[in-house]
Amino acid sequence: MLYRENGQFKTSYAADQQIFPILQDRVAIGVLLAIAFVVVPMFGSDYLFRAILIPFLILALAALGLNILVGYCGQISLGTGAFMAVGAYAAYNFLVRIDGMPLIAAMLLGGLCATVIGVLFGIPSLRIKGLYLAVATLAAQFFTDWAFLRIGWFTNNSTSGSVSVAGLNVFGLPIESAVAKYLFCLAVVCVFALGAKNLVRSAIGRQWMAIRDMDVAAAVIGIRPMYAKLTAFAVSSFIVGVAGVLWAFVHLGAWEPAAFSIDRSFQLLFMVIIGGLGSIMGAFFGAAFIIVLPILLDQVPQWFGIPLSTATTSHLVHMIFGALIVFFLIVEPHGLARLWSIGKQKLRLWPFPH
Amino acid sequence: MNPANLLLDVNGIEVIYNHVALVLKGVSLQVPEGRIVAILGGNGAGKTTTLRAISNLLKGERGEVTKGRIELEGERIEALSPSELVRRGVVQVMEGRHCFAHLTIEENLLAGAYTRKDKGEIAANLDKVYAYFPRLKTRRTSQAAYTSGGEQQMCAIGRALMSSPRMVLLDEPSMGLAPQIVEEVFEIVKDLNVKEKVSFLLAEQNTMVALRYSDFGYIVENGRIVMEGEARDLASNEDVKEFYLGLSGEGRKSFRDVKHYRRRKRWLS
Amino acid sequence: MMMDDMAAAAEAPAVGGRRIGDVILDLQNISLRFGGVKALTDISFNVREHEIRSIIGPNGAGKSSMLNVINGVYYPQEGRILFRGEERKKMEPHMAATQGIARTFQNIALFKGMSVLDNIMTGRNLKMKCNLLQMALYWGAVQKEEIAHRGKVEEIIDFLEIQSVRKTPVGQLPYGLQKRVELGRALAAEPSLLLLDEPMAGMNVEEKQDMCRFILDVNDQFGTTIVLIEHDMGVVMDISDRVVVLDYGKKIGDGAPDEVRNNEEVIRAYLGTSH
Amino acid sequence: MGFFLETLFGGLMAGMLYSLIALGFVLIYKASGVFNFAQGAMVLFAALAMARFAEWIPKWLGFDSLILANVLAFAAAMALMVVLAWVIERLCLSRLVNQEGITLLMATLGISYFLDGLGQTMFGNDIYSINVGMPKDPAMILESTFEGGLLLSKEDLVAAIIAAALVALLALFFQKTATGRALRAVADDHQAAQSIGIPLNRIWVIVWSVAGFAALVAGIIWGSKLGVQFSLSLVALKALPVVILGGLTSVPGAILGGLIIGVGEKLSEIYLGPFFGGGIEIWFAYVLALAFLLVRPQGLFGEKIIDRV
Amino acid sequence: QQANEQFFPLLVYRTGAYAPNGTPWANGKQDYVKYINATGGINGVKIAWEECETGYATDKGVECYERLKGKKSSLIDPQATGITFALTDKAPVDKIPLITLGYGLAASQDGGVFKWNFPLMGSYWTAADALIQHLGKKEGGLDKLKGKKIALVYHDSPFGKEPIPLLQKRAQMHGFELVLLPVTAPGVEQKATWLQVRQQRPDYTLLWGWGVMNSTALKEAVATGYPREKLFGVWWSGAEPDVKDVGANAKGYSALALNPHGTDSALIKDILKKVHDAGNGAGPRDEVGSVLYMRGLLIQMFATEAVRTAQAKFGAGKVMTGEQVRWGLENLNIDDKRIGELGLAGLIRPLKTTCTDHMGSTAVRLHTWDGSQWKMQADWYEADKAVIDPMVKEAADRYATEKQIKRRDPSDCNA
Ligand SMILES: Nc1ncnc2c1ncn2[C@@H]1O[C@H](COP(=O)(O)OP(=O)(O)OP(=O)(O)O)[C@@H](O)[C@H]1O
Ligand SMILES: Nc1ncnc2c1ncn2[C@@H]1O[C@H](COP(=O)(O)OP(=O)(O)OP(=O)(O)O)[C@@H](O)[C@H]1O
Ligand SMILES: [Mg+2]
Ligand SMILES: [Mg+2]
Repeated sequence: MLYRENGQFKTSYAADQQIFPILQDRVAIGVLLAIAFVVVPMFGSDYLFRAILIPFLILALAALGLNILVGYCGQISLGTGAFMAVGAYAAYNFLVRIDGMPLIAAMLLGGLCATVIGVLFGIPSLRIKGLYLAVATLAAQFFTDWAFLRIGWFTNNSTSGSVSVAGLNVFGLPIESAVAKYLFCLAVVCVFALGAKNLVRSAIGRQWMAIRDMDVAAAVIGIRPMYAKLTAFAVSSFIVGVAGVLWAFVHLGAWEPAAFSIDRSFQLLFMVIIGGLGSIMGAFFGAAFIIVLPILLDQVPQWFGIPLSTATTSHLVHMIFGALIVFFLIVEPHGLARLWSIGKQKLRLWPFPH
Repeated sequence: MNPANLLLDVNGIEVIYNHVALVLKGVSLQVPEGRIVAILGGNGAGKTTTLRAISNLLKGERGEVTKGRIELEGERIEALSPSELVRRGVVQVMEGRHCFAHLTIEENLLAGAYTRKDKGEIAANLDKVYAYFPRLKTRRTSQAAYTSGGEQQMCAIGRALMSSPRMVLLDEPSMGLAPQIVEEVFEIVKDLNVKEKVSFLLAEQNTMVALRYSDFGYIVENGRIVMEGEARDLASNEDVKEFYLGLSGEGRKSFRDVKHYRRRKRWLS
Repeated sequence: MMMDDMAAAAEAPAVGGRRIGDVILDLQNISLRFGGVKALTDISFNVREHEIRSIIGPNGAGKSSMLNVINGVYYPQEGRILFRGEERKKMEPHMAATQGIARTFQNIALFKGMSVLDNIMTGRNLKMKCNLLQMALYWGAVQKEEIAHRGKVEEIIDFLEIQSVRKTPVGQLPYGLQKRVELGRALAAEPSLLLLDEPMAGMNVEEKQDMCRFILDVNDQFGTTIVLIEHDMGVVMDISDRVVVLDYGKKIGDGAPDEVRNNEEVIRAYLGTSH
Repeated sequence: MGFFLETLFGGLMAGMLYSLIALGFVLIYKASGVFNFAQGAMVLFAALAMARFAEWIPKWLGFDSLILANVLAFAAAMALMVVLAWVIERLCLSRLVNQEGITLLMATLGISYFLDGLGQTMFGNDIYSINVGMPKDPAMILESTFEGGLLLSKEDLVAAIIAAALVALLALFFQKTATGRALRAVADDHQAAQSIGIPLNRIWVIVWSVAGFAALVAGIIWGSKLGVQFSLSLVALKALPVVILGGLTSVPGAILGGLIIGVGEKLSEIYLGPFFGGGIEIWFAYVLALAFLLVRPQGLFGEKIIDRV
Repeated sequence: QQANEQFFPLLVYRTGAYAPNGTPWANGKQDYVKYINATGGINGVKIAWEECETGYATDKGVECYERLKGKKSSLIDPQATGITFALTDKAPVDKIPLITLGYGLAASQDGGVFKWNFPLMGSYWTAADALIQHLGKKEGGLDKLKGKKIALVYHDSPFGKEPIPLLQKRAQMHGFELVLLPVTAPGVEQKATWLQVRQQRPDYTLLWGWGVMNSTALKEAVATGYPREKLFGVWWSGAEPDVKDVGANAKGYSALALNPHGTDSALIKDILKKVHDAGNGAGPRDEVGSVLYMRGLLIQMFATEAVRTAQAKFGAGKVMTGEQVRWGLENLNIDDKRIGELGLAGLIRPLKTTCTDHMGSTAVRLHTWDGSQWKMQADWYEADKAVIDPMVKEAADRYATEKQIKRRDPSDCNA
């Protein structure tokens, strides 16, 4: 089947404003969803779910949230881990302190708490810009790290400061098996990805991007910088907070503040950049690149039966991974999502070179 | 043209941006030593791209020359770095000014002299530029970002002159300049051309002035050269008159009265 | 100079069949300094409804700064600004937009990462009313709103003849088209006062003619008041109703094009001899 | 009072050490607009090279002199850093001319991963020591003025002096000279800098080499303090609030920022920490930096952020 | 890995910030497995193994666990507190026991709640208890601690915070003042902490660190002139990497020695002969016998002993499942005779686990750095059951309610 737009005339603006205006794309995404929801659960192994797909989905969700802030609104954040942690610990408290709290409600409330903290630490963005803003978000990062370790109330006075949850269920269905966890994450991610996509393609999304590209000009055409920036912080930290809940509840089960350390913040930022700033799809590409690639690289020597020591393998993985980051940036500085769309553009022209 | 004193020879170049957008579709042009050559054409014709291809600044725009040759005095220069080209005397004034925002006007100018090592020469050049653009002298200590658009344009031109070039690629030098400064800029061009034998290749929208001051002109449309000739001949060509000079049979038409429907350009059939 | 001004105001010419209305914007004794640099010194002039008011002057005269003062990017140290008769206190730039003032910029200030369509859509931002949650769901009202505004924007796109590049990221467009998109973005706000800072720089005659046509049409059809900065004297003289001339931050002339063209001081400071 | 002075002193010394690392960031940022995420990895790499060369060279050449070993190791490590700078420019930066800062930041992350792997492969991942004869014992001063005297870490003092000297040297080298101007031009606009003949590749090799030199000095000082091990690359994180507070483009800013953060951290931990349950110095540093930034968004000495239409 | 091989996953960290500590540990584990295989396996069952690099990161550890789980892992040593937390939930589901020798959750000693966790030989509570007892002994009786000031310089993480409740309890009991000084991970900057030590002048300081934090603490102690003789570390702060780089300056510093070290034992001699001389050593030869190497060795020794015990019940010469190994771990009985057979005569204390006690032994000694090597002290300490047991019980009960798990029925013990 040739990948062509020709002949697909859009007769209404509604048709043109669809998320996937091209028929082939719609088919492809449908097939992808069918595979993700039906085929993968049938054939996937425990390892695939627990070690690869679940973390991938959750971190992709977090990256998606971060992408709204960094990619769409242009506000650099190194506090993603903090907002995840706020989501996770808040949801934990709702769950243990309120009897019969449903998981989904706890999750959304966790997200809301993250929103509040996100907006709070977003306020300096009205004055501080660019890399300098990183300080505000780093303050959030280290402050929450510290608070969750030191303030016993947050951890329900657990002696070590590590907490855990058990017996998760949604509408009475237990979220225990790998498949159930995977499907739950997948569903949440799909819903949020759709919501995020909707936001970025409507007025607020354009406001964010306008602020990102040129804030003075945006103000001149009537966009309130404060509103745009703070909504970006709010929406972003909400999604990130929900991702934090999933990470803690569904993926780890038991966690300590270190699960949301600065390393996590950096990791997510890198996902967003390598995946493609300002692209919902980019969050998924980025998460795949940063999470899945090292795992695969790690196993390559084994597949080929190359006898390498653990340390050597690990060093090589580091080097190859680093080199690949640079390589992909050279090929396409705007990230994998852009690479993808250029690929599609070429496909559209194919077999003619231009 | 006499190939013996050919300074720059661009031969059938194609340029592709981002691996997908073919923008120049075989552009050839020549600049003989000591001449002023103009590239004219509408928005998006490919003038800037041509200049970038010559000065090797395409890479940063993710563009590349995929076909054709570019020669400076018979030597291929596609592989040379932009700075090497400046060292050989080819300097470009970029479209849209591109002053160093955080540097003062004077620092901008001095940065332009990076390739010159002779202190005396640099000082002399600086004086020359200030003499050309007295406005810059009054603003010499302001950061470039806080000067007016026209001042920045002067700064960009002055900065290029600081490297004592043999050949200048001027991209829309008149943009944003007040009319009498435009005249002055072209007087400067003429002056340098005559006195110091500097060659110019200029991309310009202000066709009237450009043709008045240049020796030879190329007209680019859609990534192709559609017409070329001595400046005088071009200026008297009917099409050029209508589309680039805004003159019709009975002289200049008022901007208030332009028709809503216009004749199609002959070469766009 | 005050005399000039009053004379010009008294005449209130009705050019080309359009009715020039009352004073919509009145600037009184504006002075603006940046540290030691005096960008504007005691400048007064007014703009009437429906007219095309040009500001000319040599480089660095303070023209762009004047526009920045009008729409609140700069706040003058001295002087009064009256918009529709009301004196304006210190204001944020986005408030000017809510009052119906739109503008284009000398150094193109488009949103580089966005497509042409999205750029122009941002211009309609103030007219969109849906809330965040509705947008996240993208149902009913939001979709209707988007489509309605899209319709308006497409009209502008048609008007400016940029249909073919609708989905292109503006960063990749050639300079001239970017200028056009910027005009489109300003128009999308359906402003009552439109400030244009050198909209025709970097265009050839043909394109300038197009641009003039756009400006005149906007002025005609929507009755938009326009303040125009331009260095092409042909354009200025042909299409403006009144012209202010600035030099080194001071006003040196004000009046109908012909008047200004023959003003000795203006000729000396700006036009040179040839015009 | 005596204890307060000691704390103050400790803070100043710690701050000086942060400055040393911050310096590397500032140099590269100033000269190319790149926030070099790999600075920490470079510190580790340089320190590893130094430690291992000091161990290997005497073995290879068969001599037994600590001083000579250190001198040769320093030379070899520096040479390695220059080669590294060259390779980075060739394979990475030169292909990313005119790209946005964030892309370049990401590229430096790639470099950082690569260096981590390479360093550990080449030099091993155990703890190594650098012995450049730093005095370890504390000194007591002003014993007559204060009861118990004032404790002064000689090691810190030496480190602080070296750091200060290095900073002064670099400030001198980069300020006002033609190269300095060219660097700032490059940071503003890669393409325009190229268009007027500034050779990006040379500039970048120079800057990365100098940053490599700063990394080497920082690596030696921190390495002789902490032992050369992977954790050295983590000290880069400590320099983050310092660079931002001082202003990303300012060499003196790195120093002042370091001192403020160092002192602020120590004083807060000691005098405020007990009320919060301790461990506050890490976030306090950021809150401190944030407070300064709210007043000066471009950092103490950073170049004013230009937003003009 | 063949059908008739017992599979041991080896989670290790040989790179990154904790590599200097992780490497000898990992080598010890590996060497012991190789040694067992070289001596004919466990009743003829060879051990298959695979290493997986965690870099001390929890998510990487979980990934490793999931990856190796599929290969029929029968027991796992997560080698990091964070990973242990994450795996504690997964182990019961996957039926894979966790050995957390000397680390992990203190409460997991209670086998009634933590059916799958085995903090053999000691937890942070027993460690802290032993240290306090040692200090009491130095002072000439625990009651002499009254009015003394003891500081805890700890890694600000669950690992570092675990001993606090016990120390608080002891402080209450004996009337000493406890000063808590957290150090932010990774612990490369401790100036403020040690200035506080200098200000407060505690009589003793306990060090609860890991990795670079330990050597930095020692260096700062030197720089602030705090006597090393008054500084006592947990067993994660008392290995060669912690003092190596401080050298003679650390002389006098003591730390708990969870395990013996040195190359004198029969076991080590045998390993050197059968593994290293055969060219199979995992690491350099001179690392054999170092503190953390020995700890890895012991962990693997208990693992094989558990399999052996299980085989005694479920069939010698068979591959044991996770559940069977769990039973073995719960019924370990390493008496002096067995210790002799294992080649460690006189070097470790007997260890006997039960259904309710998953620790088996809390005996521990201290060793002191003499400037060039660790010197073992003579006295053994055992945690005071009267202090520890109620705490364990309470914590375990709390965990059980939180997790909605019921205490194991005594009948479950015999299964
Ligand atoms: N960086 C880029 N990426 C993709 N396409 C580009 C890029 N730069 C220019 N183009 C495309 O190349 C074509 C030629 O552009 P160019 O800038 O050379 O025109 P120009 O003749 O200089 O126009 P103008 O007079 O408006 O400056 C245009 O269609 C433009 O869209
Ligand atoms: N933000 C600012 N800070 C300092 N000086 C400024 C600032 N903005 C403008 N100026 C100065 O004020 C003067 C007027 O600038 P303005 O941009 O208004 O000129 P202009 O008339 O638009 O000129 P041009 O035709 O060249 O665009 C100039 O000398 C400029 O350098
Ligand atoms: Mg152009
Ligand atoms: Mg202007």
